[in-house]
Amino acid sequence: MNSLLVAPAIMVGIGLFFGTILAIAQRFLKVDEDPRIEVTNELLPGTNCGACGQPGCLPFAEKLVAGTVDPSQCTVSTKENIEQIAEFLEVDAGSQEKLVSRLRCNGGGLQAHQIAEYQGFEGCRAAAMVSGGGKGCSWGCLGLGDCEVACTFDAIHMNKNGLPQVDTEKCRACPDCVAACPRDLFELVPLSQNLFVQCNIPLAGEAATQLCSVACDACGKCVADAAPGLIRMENNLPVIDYSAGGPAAPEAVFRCATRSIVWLEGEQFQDQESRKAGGV
Amino acid sequence: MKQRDPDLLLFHAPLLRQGMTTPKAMRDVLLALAPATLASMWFFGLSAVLILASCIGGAVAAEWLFADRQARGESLRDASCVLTGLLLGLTLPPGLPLWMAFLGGFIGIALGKVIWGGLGQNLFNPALLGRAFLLATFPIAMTTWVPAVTDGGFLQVYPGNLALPFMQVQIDAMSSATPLGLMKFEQEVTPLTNLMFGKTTGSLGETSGLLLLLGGVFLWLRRDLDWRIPVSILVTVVVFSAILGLFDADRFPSPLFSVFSGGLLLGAIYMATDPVTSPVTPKGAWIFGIGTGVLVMLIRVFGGLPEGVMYAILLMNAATPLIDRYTQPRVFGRGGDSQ
Amino acid sequence: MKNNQSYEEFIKGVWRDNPVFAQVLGMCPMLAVTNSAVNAVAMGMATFFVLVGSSFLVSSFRNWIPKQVRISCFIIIIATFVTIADYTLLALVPKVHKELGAFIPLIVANCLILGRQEAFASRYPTRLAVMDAVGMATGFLLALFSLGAVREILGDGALFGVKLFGANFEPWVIMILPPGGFLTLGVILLFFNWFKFKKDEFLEDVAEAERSGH
Amino acid sequence: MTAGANRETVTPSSLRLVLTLAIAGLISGIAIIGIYESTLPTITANKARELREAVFKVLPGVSQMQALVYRDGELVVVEEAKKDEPVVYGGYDDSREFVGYAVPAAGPGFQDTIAILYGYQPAQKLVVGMEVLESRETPGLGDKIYKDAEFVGGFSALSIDPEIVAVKKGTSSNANEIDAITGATISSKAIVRIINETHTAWSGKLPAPGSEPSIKASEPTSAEGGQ
Amino acid sequence: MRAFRRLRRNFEHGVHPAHFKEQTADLPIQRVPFGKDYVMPLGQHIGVPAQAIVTAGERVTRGQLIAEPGGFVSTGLHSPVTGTVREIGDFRGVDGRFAPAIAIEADAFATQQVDAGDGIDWEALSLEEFIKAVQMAGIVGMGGAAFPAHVKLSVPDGVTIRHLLINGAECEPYLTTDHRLMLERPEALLEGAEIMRQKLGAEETVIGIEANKPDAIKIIQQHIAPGDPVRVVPLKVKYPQGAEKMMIKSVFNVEVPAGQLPRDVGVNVNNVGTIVAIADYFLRGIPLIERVVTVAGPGVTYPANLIVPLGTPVRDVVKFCGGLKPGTREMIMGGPMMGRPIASLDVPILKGCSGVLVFTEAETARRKEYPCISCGRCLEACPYFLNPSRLARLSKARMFDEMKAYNVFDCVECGCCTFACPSNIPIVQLIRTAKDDLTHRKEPDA
Amino acid sequence: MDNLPWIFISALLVNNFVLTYFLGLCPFLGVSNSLETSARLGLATTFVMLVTAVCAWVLNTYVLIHAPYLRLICFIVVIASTVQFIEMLIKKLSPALFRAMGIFLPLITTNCAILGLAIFATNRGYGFWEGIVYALGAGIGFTLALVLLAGLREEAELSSIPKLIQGTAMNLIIAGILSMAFMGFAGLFSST
Ligand SMILES: Cc1cc2nc3c(=O)[nH]c(=O)nc-3n(C[C@H](O)[C@H](O)[C@H](O)COP(=O)(O)O)c2cc1C
Ligand SMILES: Cc1cc2nc3c(=O)[nH]c(=O)nc-3n(C[C@H](O)[C@H](O)[C@H](O)COP(=O)(O)O)c2cc1C
Ligand SMILES: Cc1cc2nc3c(=O)[nH]c(=O)nc-3n(C[C@H](O)[C@H](O)[C@H](O)COP(=O)(O)O)c2cc1C
Ligand SMILES: Cc1cc2nc3c(=O)[nH]c(=O)nc-3n(C[C@H](O)[C@H](O)[C@H](O)CO)c2cc1C
Ligand code: SF4
Ligand code: SF4
Ligand code: SF4
Ligand code: SF4
Ligand code: FES
Repeated sequence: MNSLLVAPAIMVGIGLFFGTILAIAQRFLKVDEDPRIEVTNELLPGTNCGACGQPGCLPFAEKLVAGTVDPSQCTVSTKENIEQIAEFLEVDAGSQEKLVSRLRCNGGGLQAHQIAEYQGFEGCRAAAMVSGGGKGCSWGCLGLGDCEVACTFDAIHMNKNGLPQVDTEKCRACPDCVAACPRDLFELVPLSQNLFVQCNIPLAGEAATQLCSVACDACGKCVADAAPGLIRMENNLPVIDYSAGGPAAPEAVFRCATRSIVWLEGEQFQDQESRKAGGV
Repeated sequence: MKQRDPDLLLFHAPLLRQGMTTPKAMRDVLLALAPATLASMWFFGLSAVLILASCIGGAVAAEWLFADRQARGESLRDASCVLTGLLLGLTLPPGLPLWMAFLGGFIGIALGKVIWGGLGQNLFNPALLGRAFLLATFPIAMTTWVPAVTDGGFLQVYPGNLALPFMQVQIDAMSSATPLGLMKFEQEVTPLTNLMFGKTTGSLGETSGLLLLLGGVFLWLRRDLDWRIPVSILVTVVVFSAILGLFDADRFPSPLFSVFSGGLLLGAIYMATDPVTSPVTPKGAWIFGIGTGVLVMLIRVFGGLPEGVMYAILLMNAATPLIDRYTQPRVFGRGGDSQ
Repeated sequence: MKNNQSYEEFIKGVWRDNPVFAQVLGMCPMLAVTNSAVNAVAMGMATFFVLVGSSFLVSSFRNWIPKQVRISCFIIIIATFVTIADYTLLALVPKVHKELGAFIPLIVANCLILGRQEAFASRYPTRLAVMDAVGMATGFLLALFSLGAVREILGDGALFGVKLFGANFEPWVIMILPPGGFLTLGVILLFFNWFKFKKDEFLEDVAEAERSGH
Repeated sequence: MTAGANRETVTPSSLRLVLTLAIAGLISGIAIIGIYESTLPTITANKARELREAVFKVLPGVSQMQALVYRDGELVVVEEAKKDEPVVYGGYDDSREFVGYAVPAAGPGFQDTIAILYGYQPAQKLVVGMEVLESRETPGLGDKIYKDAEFVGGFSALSIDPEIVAVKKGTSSNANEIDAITGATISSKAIVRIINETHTAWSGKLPAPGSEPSIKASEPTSAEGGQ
Repeated sequence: MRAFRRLRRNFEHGVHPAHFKEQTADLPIQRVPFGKDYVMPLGQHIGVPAQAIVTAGERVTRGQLIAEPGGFVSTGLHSPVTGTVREIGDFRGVDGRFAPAIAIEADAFATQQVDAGDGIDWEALSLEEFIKAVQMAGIVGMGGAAFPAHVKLSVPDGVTIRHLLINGAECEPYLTTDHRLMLERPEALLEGAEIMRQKLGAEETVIGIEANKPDAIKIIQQHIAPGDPVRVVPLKVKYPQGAEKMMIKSVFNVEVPAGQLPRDVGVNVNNVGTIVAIADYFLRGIPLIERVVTVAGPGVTYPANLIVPLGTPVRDVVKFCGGLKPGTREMIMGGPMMGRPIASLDVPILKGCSGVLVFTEAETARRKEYPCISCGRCLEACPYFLNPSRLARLSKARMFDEMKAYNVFDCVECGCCTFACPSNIPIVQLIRTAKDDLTHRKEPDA
Repeated sequence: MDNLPWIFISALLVNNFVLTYFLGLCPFLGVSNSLETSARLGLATTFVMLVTAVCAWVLNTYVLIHAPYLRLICFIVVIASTVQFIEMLIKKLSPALFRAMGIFLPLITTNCAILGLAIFATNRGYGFWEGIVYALGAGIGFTLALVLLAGLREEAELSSIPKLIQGTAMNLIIAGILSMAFMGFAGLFSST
């Protein structure tokens, strides 16, 4: 029956022994490190995407704790997460408008002419290597979906017209697609800015429309119809500058025959035209 | 506009090709195996035909079944799954139930190829994977060997072949041991000439060493295989047995016995050389070959199994990514080895 | 309302967040002891007992245990339950205990159990914690059972030792060997994925139909 | 994932930590002791029964047994063998006559260590029974060493003078030869080797036939700690 | 082993494509008649584009400077014809993209004659003046890379050029421009070489010619005066014998270290055409306004070696050669191994274009792609000892950064790997894609 | 009885902890996505195993003979504390070593390969040196399996594995194949 005593004795002994050793160790072997960094890091999404401008989540966490960046600079986190971090670090979440990625091209397979047949690896950058992939407009979307592959958040899907459709809900404005596109067609714009130019051709008039039926022919009607200063022509393309004029109104796009300038609410290419194209 | 321009094709240079294509390489290997295949039919009669057909059937069935709907049949055209089936068949015992042979082919392709994404993506040799699966699943049937047909003629079929699916084999009364089994468990040496010309018990394709060598020479002439691999395997095996022979020539197999017995030639020439699952780099090929040779001898001499070629190759397949990574060739104009 | 939530916790563990199929936790006992259905179920029940018991305790004492030593305390609690299970099995079903061998004590290291304490039991009220544990443990038990059943049926032609296919069935020995464990679980997970994929596809189709309906 | 945000930030004193652990240990120790004490009798009884059954199986005709160890140059009867101390079991018939030893033995098999118990009759230098206690040999092949009645039966009167030899199936002719199992030669040979090796190890330590220790208690001894 | 290699006088690996040179090897160089429209892209060479110094509507004469170098790695541009500047704007170039160019409408009645003058007293020029002159003359490497020739002449301090290596390998199948130049203008070649050699201060001139051009080797050897520091080295026929680092290995048995230039081992490599252009400018005063182009391939009615004014649309060149045969599927600027397919017949002939090749269905049909089976043929082909198979797989998986560890930037895109690949993997394209991604990837602003 | 070389080979190849005993699968499946991490984790595990073997021997010899029923709880507590202590020590003494290996230590301590080692070694009645050799074999075997799997997984990343099977399912199947290949080692050095 002595085991009735032995067991608890051993247990308590071990508990005390190691508790003490660890307590001592804690005191003498402790390496100073702000514990908040680790906690913050765990609160971050851990995708290490670099959207925040830091090389990864841990460095961002370090900077957060140091107070040199705002939690909201992590565009990938959900709002709740950001608030949680802000609360934990007792800082202001900072406010950053939701950005989404928009495509400066509207010339899908049905509108932009193909001048030669491309054969080879199915990728935009790869196709661009071979005489521009055979697309007449050498500024437009090649439609082979490098961006679709690049997007970590599954926000891009090629629509049936061969253009990348960005899901505004899923897009976290990580700049993966911007970096991936060999034609440099993506732009991160605030979701609240509805006016958008979806063409990238610097040619004017017939030279442009000959290559793509929805090319901006630089007619200048949008400039005329918008509030003064809001839109100006640069390199044969309209440039919208919210700081220079305003307010933006949908009227600016009404007379654009090619829908090169559009008033967007939600996703791009939601209009009937591409829907129909999808059905073909 | 003037005369209409042709629709030009844009294809990245270079635009010329050497002429060899992957399906052609597969067909070459099939051709190289033809003599050994015919010999297996000579030795084992109709049973050999049935087993090979079942394996190929299983392999083709899996390839077809799991292909994309639109690409169905497309991947059959390169003949690589036929080759897998044939090679698997050649490694099976002649008395194996046909349903097991079919299953082996099916599993080999399904587990060894399809799930990896198809031709060229797999990291383990599909034929050997199929065999390893069979051996682990039906160890008794897979280690029951029957002697070559003596009388009975070509039309004879081993009763074991005809076992019902999922049912047990009635073990052949006339089962006998392979040269390696005899060596390992009875210390009995089979004469070398029998090993070379095929008068031995064993799996379908391994009995005739010389025909296998012949096919190997053909493949080497066609530049379809990396000669470093078979050469290094065989040399390693010879050296290993020679060294063992120095200790106790009676207990350990002689070098020539080691080379010509079991599946070594079949494995070294046709299976270890499977380009997909062996290293691409020349240095890697040497390491792969030496590793395989050492493992073969280790398992044969010190292991529990009489034959180790299959396991040796599979184990080296597993190490191939590592070998490849650490044997990158020296780049032109760079002194030391890169990486 | 409250009942509803408990039910949620329960069903979550059984299916949606199944510890094995969805979370890939507790793989070691999962594979090691599932070469027969009996062993699988015995292991599942032992795990059930340990998980539910320790969740109850941890959740009850969650406000007393200082954060710094919580892991150590959890481990002590779990280990106690495991020891109890170990001796009980040894006394009641020595045959099964022999088969399960060292894997009963290894329940202590089952990531599932410690994980549940850390993630759930130490934060939620006892009632929810127990429901969660019951759900998770049931999910684990079901997973163990399905794997054990497949392996025993193919590997031995039997279920719970009862021969299913008659005496002449050729057993698939690999199924009771280690590789069979890995392969079977891999294939089961494949089906799980396939099922999820089909479901997602279906949901997407529905969403698509709705969108174009507008 | 730790939702660290609402965790306490004040560090409790080391003393509290140590005490918490100690209390947890205390409670757990008591609980374990409880279960241990309450299951111990059943467990011990189970083990003893198992051992007895095994011993009776490998030594036909035996109805009583006792544990024997080799201490200070002679085989002595013990209640309980010390750890790391090789033990054999003496078997006696109804008339308290010595019948033979049941010897536990173990060694590497095809997969892993095989543990067996074999019955040995010193008078005729015969192995009279063999039982596999533990093995992980391949189902269908290696497991025949305990499933194959013919093989197990082969050990019922096998001369171990000078040692047992495993031969190919159907070729055993001498008293010290046993048929190996086809397809499981390695496991069969492993059993034979284990017996031979253990026999050699014990041979100098067993007393001359006839002078074996006589049975002490009429109750069978407990085998606690023997294995 | 080392000594054995030394004896071989060759580089390792490489491939042996069929030559296909019979079509044009014996055809003397002809001149294409002048047409109407000419387009001179401002960026015809590697480096910074030139800057136009003419405006729309301005009249220009043949040989007149119409654009100035836009920087050091840039050259002048001269009007290929006498006529009127029609427009300065974006035109489609060989790479399929639109780029700034000067469009000139040729004068229908001009003689288009340039007077071969006395040239320039090059011996009197200081090195700087000489380099400036080469730059203004618009001379770029005619071997394909179109690297401004004067840049190669500007040797930094501490580097001495000991050998001038003239690249007459012409290892690309089909092409015969260098071959014909060597046959028809050996004097010009040797004169140009002498100018270059003296200006570089090199000890000797070595002319490397593949052994399948014995006539060229013979003619040049005949023209070398005894005692001249010039020698001709016949080289084994093997692609890419003409790649400069390969040729240096073959001729001098020296490996140019990766990331370094031929000058770092004391060699200056120039194409035959470049040397002739030097001679033409300094001895006859003609800047680079035209070049020799081989028009060949199964789709051309009359293959030919042509002198083509720069800026001539491919359409005109093809028309002169009898037009395209039916079934034409593919047109390439340059050789079949490294050339660029073109998307339109309207693109102009540029300074770096040595050939226009036309392929038909028969050639394009057999490029069906199979998965890589890791056969290792590409490794055995790559003269740079890279691992093309791995590079291609990584690129397909878009793991571009990992490719740096496999020395992706050492690849010269010679195409040996793809040529050898039984699975027809577009390896070079995949490698170029990765290089492009790594160098041009738009990084988000931090 | 069991001799040291056989114990080593057995733990290393024939009865590889991961591939035939299914121990330590969590890190095996979780961390094997990168070769470098795997190698480091493997080394760290080997180290912890050695420590465990020593601890287990000490406990078995001096403590548990008095109270065998406390085996489990003692093992886990003692091993966990010892490793934690060593972790702190390394962190203090050599930050470089800590970064290379130390970060894995807490991860390893709670995995079942460690506890399994202690329990198996005890069940088999291994003495001090046998325990050390067993731990060494098991640790190196674990590392070997982990590194092989990591190599295979990194390579498989370049394969076009169907979406359905990517992830754990594929890892398990690769592990299964690996385990099948390791069956070739069965009986190694046990028959001769
Ligand atoms: C998967 C597999 C498992 C095996 N398991 C055992 C085993 O547990 N015990 C054994 O002795 N032989 C086993 N063997 C068979 C041996 O490797 C060897 O073939 C056999 O012992 C030779 O015996 P034989 O000469 O009597 O046919 C196994 C073979 C395989 C392929
Ligand atoms: C700053 C600079 C200096 C160069 N100097 C030399 C040189 O001295 N000799 C030379 O052959 N090439 C020189 N080059 C040119 C490169 O070698 C060039 O890539 C090469 O001539 C093109 O040849 P390829 O057709 O083989 O690519 C120089 C390039 C640069 C950027
Ligand atoms: C693969 C490859 C093949 C080449 N083949 C030739 C060739 O056949 N003839 C040639 O003059 N230059 C060839 N070059 C270009 C040379 O490397 C080198 O750039 C040129 O000879 C330098 O002379 P340039 O600047 O006058 O053109 C080749 C380059 C590469 C990369
Ligand atoms: C020389 C050579 C050997 C081959 N050996 C095998 C083999 O042993 N097993 C196999 O399944 N396929 C073999 N193949 C075919 C092919 O590579 C195999 O189906 C791929 O592994 C499937 O991805 C071989 C092909 C060649 C060219
Ligand atoms: S890749 Fe583009 S579309 Fe996808 S989340 Fe990032 S910014 Fe948005
Ligand atoms: S947007 Fe850019 S990357 Fe995306 S499909 Fe178009 S060209 Fe390709
Ligand atoms: S030659 Fe082609 S198939 Fe062969 S390894 Fe290279 S890329 Fe792969
Ligand atoms: S293209 Fe690049 S990788 Fe291919 S052979 Fe040439 S140098 Fe090597
Ligand atoms: S359950 Fe074994 S390591 Fe997690």
